[in-house]
Amino acid sequence: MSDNLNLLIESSPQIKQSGSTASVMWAVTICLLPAGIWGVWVFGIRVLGVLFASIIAAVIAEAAMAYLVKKNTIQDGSAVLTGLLIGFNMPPSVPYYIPVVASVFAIVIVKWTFGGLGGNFMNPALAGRVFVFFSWTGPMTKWTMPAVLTRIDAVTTASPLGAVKSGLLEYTGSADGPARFLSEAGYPHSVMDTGITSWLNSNFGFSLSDGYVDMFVGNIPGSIGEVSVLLLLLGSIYLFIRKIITWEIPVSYIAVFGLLIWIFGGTRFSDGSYFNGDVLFHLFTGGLFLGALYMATDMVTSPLTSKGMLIYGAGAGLLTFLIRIYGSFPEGVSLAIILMNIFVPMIDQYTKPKRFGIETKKVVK
Amino acid sequence: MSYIGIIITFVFINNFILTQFLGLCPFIGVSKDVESAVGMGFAVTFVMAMASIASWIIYHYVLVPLDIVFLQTISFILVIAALVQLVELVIQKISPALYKALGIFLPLITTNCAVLGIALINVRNDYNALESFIAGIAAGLGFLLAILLMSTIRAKLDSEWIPKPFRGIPIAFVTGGLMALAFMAFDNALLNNLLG
Amino acid sequence: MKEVVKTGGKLAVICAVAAIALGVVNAVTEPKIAAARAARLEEALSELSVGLNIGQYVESDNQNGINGYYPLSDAGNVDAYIVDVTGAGYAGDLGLLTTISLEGEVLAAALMEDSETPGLGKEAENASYMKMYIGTGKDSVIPSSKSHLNPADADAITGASITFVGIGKALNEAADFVGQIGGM
Amino acid sequence: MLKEFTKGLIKENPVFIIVLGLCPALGVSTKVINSLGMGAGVIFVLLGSNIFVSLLKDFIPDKVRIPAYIVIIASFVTIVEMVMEAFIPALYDSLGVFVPLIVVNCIILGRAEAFANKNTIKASILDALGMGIGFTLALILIALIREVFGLGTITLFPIGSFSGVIEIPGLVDSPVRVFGLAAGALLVMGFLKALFTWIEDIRRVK
Amino acid sequence: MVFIKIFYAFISVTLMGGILGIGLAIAARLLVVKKDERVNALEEILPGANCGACGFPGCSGYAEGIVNEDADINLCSPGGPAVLAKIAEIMGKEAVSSGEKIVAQVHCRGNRDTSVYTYNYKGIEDCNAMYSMFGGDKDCKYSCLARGSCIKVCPVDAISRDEKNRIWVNKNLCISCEKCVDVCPTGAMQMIPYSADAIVACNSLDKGGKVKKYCSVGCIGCKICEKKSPEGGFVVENFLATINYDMKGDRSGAMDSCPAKCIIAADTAELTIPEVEETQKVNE
Amino acid sequence: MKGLKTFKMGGVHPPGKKYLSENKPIKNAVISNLSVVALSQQLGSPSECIVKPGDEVREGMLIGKSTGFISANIHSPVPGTVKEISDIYLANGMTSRAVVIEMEGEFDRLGKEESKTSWDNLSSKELIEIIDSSGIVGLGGATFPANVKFSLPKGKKAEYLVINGVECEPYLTADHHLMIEKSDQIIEGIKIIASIIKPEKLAIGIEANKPDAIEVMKEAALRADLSLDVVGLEVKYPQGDEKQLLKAITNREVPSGALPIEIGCVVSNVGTVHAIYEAVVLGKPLIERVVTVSGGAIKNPQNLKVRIGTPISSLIEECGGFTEKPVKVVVGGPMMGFTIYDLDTPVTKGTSGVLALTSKEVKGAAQTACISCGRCIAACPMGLNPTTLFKYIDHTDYDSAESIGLMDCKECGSCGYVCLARIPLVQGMRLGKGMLRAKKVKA
Ligand SMILES: Cc1cc2nc3c(=O)[nH]c(=O)nc-3n(C[C@H](O)[C@H](O)[C@H](O)COP(=O)(O)O)c2cc1C
Ligand SMILES: Cc1cc2nc3c(=O)[nH]c(=O)nc-3n(C[C@H](O)[C@H](O)[C@H](O)COP(=O)(O)O)c2cc1C
Ligand SMILES: Cc1cc2nc3c(=O)[nH]c(=O)nc-3n(C[C@H](O)[C@H](O)[C@H](O)COP(=O)(O)O)c2cc1C
Ligand SMILES: Cc1cc2nc3c(=O)[nH]c(=O)nc-3n(C[C@H](O)[C@H](O)[C@H](O)CO)c2cc1C
Ligand code: SF4
Ligand code: SF4
Ligand code: SF4
Ligand code: SF4
Ligand code: FES
Repeated sequence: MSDNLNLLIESSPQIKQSGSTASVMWAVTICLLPAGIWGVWVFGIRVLGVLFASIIAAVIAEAAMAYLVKKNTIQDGSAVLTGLLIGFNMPPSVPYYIPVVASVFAIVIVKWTFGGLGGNFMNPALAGRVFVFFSWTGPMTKWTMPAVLTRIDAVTTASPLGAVKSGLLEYTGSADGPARFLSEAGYPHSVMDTGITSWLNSNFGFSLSDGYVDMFVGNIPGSIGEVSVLLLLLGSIYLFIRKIITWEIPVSYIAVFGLLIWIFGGTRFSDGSYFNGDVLFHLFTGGLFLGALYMATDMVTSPLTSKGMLIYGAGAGLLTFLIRIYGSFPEGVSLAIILMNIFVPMIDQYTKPKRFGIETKKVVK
Repeated sequence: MSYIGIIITFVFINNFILTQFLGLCPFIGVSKDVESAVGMGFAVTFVMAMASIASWIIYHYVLVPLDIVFLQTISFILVIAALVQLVELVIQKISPALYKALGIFLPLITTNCAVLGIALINVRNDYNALESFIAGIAAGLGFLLAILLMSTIRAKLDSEWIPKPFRGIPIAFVTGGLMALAFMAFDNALLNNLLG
Repeated sequence: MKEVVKTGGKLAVICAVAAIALGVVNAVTEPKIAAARAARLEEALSELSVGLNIGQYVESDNQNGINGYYPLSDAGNVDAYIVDVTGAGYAGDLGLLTTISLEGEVLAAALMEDSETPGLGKEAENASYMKMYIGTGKDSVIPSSKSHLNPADADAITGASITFVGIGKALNEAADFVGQIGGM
Repeated sequence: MLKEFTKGLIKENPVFIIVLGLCPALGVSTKVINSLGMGAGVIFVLLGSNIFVSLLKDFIPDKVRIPAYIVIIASFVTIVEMVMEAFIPALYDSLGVFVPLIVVNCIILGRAEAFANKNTIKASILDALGMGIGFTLALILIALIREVFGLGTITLFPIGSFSGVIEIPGLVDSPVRVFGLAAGALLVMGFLKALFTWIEDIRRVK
Repeated sequence: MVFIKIFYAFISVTLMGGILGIGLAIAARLLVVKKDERVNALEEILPGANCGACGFPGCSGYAEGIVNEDADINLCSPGGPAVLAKIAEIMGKEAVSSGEKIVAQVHCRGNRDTSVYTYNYKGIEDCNAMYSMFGGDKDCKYSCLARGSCIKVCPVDAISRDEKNRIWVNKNLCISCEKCVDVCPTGAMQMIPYSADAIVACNSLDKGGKVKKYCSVGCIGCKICEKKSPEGGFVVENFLATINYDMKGDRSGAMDSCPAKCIIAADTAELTIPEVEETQKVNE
Repeated sequence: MKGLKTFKMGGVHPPGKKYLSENKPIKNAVISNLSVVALSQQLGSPSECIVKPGDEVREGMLIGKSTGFISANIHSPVPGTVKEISDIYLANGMTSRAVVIEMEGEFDRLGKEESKTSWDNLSSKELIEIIDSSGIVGLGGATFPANVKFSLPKGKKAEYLVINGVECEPYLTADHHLMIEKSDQIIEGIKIIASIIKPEKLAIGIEANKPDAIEVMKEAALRADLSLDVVGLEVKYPQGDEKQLLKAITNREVPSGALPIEIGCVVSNVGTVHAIYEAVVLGKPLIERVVTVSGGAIKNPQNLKVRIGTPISSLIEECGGFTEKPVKVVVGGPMMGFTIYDLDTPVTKGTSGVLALTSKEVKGAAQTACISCGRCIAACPMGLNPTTLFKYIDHTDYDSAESIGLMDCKECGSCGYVCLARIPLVQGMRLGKGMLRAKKVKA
């Protein structure tokens, strides 16, 4: 009876929950696509070339490394995702060699010297991005105006954050908040933005400055994939539903960052008073959502337990705030996340789950 | 510079290991496990604080009055070496376990660039006695931070399948490199802006 | 106890020999070092003096990074000052010497000391870098923001605008300072 | 006897195999010329200290062994420092704090401790030369990689009409700047060390 | 001026040196910690492989063991006679060699081509994990499971896998720590003398008939080897031939006439066994 | 379902699949001609064989004698002759000696009238002796000798007797049907145990997916006038594990490395309780048990009352064979059970189910590297860190694994079930524990 059954011998459990590493990676990739397509649409078809360059470089690097160690890891999808995220983090006008170098650095040095998928302690895409940012600061901080706005301005320009930041170096007046400051400095807005803003202002009694709607929808200069907060949020809904990402990291990250901006943001970007920061401006610019939703949440490089994740997210929020508000780089998300990556093993050490049947020592008051 | 400024500078911005290249030998050598890394970190901090004070005294009360500043290297290192040896003797006496964990690196603290480095840097920066002391402690804490983080990461790496040629010291360097990459986030401008 | 003294004594002997040897070497090199330093300063100053006579260095306790100055005179009249000013760069202080005329015009400038990044901020050590500033201050502002520059120059400093702004601000301080002491 | 010399070059290379003297190896290796300068300084100090330590090995009491060695080393370093500042000030400037730090370069005291105080003068000289040259070669290797990628140049001595700087077309204009920074140094060192381990492994199995 | 400076230098540094020297000497006297010099000396001599073959936690543990616990001095197999001699010198003891160096070797070369497999395994690549599931996926329960647990534990990477997924030990790298023997669940890994010229590459205690059913290169216990090379030290017990390596006689007769061809030669020290197998194939 | 009790930490919700056999009453299985009775069916030392080939045996006759403190007696499930004593592999992959009996002759019990004996006058000691001689072991899976469990260590008092009717494993419905069909017998069994260990409180835990069993047990307790607390529990795996069950019902935590009696509790499975009833009241040793035969590849899933020693192939045949080729045949539940390749492997006292699973049910996928998703940690009911444990074990660093709680792992499979990367975590835990035990034996 047992002759031709060719039965499988495997250890328990004999059944598994559905899902696999590859399905998770592809799910994240697909959820990122809307934001990517938006990038192509607003920045032009060249952007597609940048995305392909980074993805193809990442996949080839992955294939080469996998060949060296005689494993087959291409189909797990993590290299494509890393490549895509690197592309997302490039300015639209970047020369092609930069994303290629970033991808190769990410896959070969950050990922494979540590043993490939799961071994790395630092987010490969972000480390790759930071590597090329520090190597070629100039091209990495040249931005392109989105299609809707180009008729107003030249092709290259500063991103809102960059503009505010270099504005800060020379700016001594006191407009209330960076959005208004930009508006007054003649930063362009789309028609839709002006329309929606005035509609909101007149119907709800807000006094919003122009520009927020553009920032939220993605009509601003910035990295290819980071500009459309709206589409990034939409994509993440599916990831939340499938529990691929959990709330701890994004929420603690954004909350701590927002809170700090609200408290201290005004001291540097506005009239100098506390509790007057322009939270919306900082949330919608500089890749905060891309980072908080899709990159800080990379499981490999984030803590294991929810307590750890909260600490990690909060730390990233604090660092992003410090770097962005006080540091010399226009944004701060990438650096903050890779800095927190360094702390993850330590966080994991101190946030172990409580073991069953082991008395935790009660704190004597 | 304010004291807080000095602390931030030496812990984060000019972290001895990750940006200044001082004290790398123990950073690579003693970061294999968390316990000895912490021990080494504290030992270095302690010695650096003492070295800062001692060298300040020598510099300002001997070398400058006698106009023999050219002897700073030799006199600093002489004092530091003696100090470290003293610490070594004390540790050996009170905690053989710690002594064993730090192994050959205790004598190497003497010849740890970080320790002489802080003495020379204090002089270059014209720090007063208290500033020197704080700088010594802060630089030591920066070392401690770096070596502690390094050791927790390396402990994790112990249970990953690192490609063979990279196991051990090479991966420690690569890890240090990536840490340094991230630490580039901290720069002078950040400090200046933060403190006003 | 005798052992102890002997040990100390031996170390002292080694130290003594070393000290004497170093003293001797120092006696040879010290003048050379001093001379070389003086020569370098001399050279820098002569370039900055725009052909005028350099006066005595005056230390200053001005708060805004001004360390001191040399008056420059032509036929007894002070026409300009070489100001020794410190600015804030990307990676530490920037030590600058700049020649400012009584009208506040930047006649010359040189970055003497800095720890900027090679390829970025360190470019400011090149004489050509300072062309951006030279000639400004009288009819135009001394540039301390990208918006003061023409697009070509602005592009050139991309990636190192902190250095650029740091120098610009320091030169402005120097000009203000000259404005204060100018009437003297 | 010759073994004492050759071992330092590869088999016991102080930087790649013993992994000591890392700070100067990484700190100054931004340009090839700095490596050469540093290497020369180290060879001189190593030679001097090895000779004196091996001469004085019976005179120096054990309890003050380390301070005594250090005094000897520091003297040579100070000499190097003063001479360099007097005669090659440009190099002195670019080596910065690492010149006085030769004192604490782990290799030098390490050789005094591990070799010179147990061996004859002749052996100690050979050891010093081998180790010093091994150190220099390692520095040059690191610097070559870092300078070519990080600056797009190779800087040597200016000789006659040759300015001393070789520019690598393509890389000079937009070099991979990180190679010149701290992170790049550590990464390059990691990969070189891995390379050495790998070669060592292959040799061992054969 | 110059001389005053030299004088100051002389005075100050000499004083510093003298004071510190005396201070240190006093401190050293007050804070003495007695440590047996011999421990240090031994630590330097021991190979530093920290393999644990001696039964102590690493080389420094063994060094202390020798000095403080009077441990035997011939326990370090990686060090071999050279280290033994040095230890003996330091400890002032007679060097009693622990005999010829022994090395590990796998006594099985069954693989997909030669053996019968019973199930499809999915799980950890580990022989012990697999062994706990019906003794492994081969019908032969004495065989090498080829999951490479021994490869994982070998401190010197002496063990490798060939293209047929069989496991072999490079005897020139092996340091006789026996970790692989300890970890091997089926007992296929066994120690043999370094000089062994042949091994019986089978570990099955099943009867010949049963062996024939599941493996074409298994020892069937036919005793031909005993007869063909009486001086070669072949002994067949429990349906399995073993070699008594103390007997140095000619073993080629047995090798040639073994019907299962499971006696394989290892006559040249440099050759690893798969290479020997190759040459044997050419000879046939 | 709100308001039901459950344990807090960890746990998973695999699809129950109980509907396959939920409505099938327990049926007596065909007795096979050849019974293979293993001699190590219990936790502890194997039993000593007291028959030899050629011997005649009767139904229920002692053939294996308990050896040592933790061991059990084994009885012949059928009348017949001993054909041989051989070495076989059990479903768990371990070897065991086994008595092979060819059925022959007349049954002493089967088809005969059952006569009840009264146990009112028996002392605890006598009752324990009966349980011992009847070879009763825990039928909840651990097969721990029941007599040993009920002989409370000196100085320990049982405050709670908790009956385990949870049956949290998917597919399995044997305990469920036992409760429905034999509620009165179970109640009487509980009384027997209660009279041995004299607990203050009695409780039975049943998951909310068996509402009929909850009802039936409540009624039976009422009928017998037994103050039994029938506790409905939220459906969550591994609620059936005694530690989780006690946490849910009594909110007490069994300390790491300790037994339930440490917190004044004794846990017994309903099957065990029923077996004790049969032993004490009917004088019947443990020679049969209820086994659920189920799974997507089984034509006609059923709950069968099976003689120990029956080959599994015969059970599958009785359920109509396979509808399609199964990828694995599992003995036990899908979460903790073992795969077998030889369908002639015999049923033992611990066999609670036989499942033939299709690839759709198994959801097998290739293993990849751990991506530190942390799901295994969230799932582990013991608060362990399976991924780190596995990594240590993978690197043969068993001591580090032990230091972070390897020995607390009870191989429940929750971590392996949720693992995204399909890492054989539980196998790793087993390997690690095995290697540690081997090391301790050596030392
Ligand atoms: C490695 C590195 C070195 C840098 N060096 C300098 C420098 O020397 N001078 C400077 O002003 N900024 C320096 N920066 C800072 C950034 O280039 C600069 O703050 C920022 O990108 C501003 O961009 P912008 O100059 O295009 O406005 C450096 C940044 C990095 C990453
Ligand atoms: C050595 C040993 C002694 C035990 N002693 C007792 C006991 O005295 N009382 C008891 O209730 N259970 C005892 N048990 C059984 C356990 O409580 C438990 O039922 C068994 O280990 C398996 O349960 P599990 O599958 O839920 O882990 C003992 C188990 C072992 C291994
Ligand atoms: C993960 C796990 C799940 C278990 N599930 C059940 C179960 O559903 N029903 C059950 O009766 N015993 C279950 N057990 C066994 C119990 O822990 C315990 O051993 C048993 O209830 C004790 O009763 P027994 O000795 O009468 O078998 C499980 C054990 C483990 C480790
Ligand atoms: C939710 C999620 C987020 C991810 N984010 C990143 C990322 O930011 N950068 C990256 O290189 N890979 C990311 N990955 C892919 C993968 O985890 C990563 O390549 C590993 O770090 C490689 O070991 C992500 C994967 C998931 C599931
Ligand atoms: S020799 Fe033993 S340990 Fe090695 S692979 Fe074969 S069975 Fe496994
Ligand atoms: S082959 Fe075996 S005995 Fe030889 S070194 Fe390796 S593990 Fe030790
Ligand atoms: S099998 Fe062990 S480690 Fe995994 S969830 Fe269960 S108790 Fe935790
Ligand atoms: S569930 Fe699997 S992939 Fe996720 S952390 Fe645990 S072991 Fe790793
Ligand atoms: S050279 Fe070794 S610590 Fe610096």
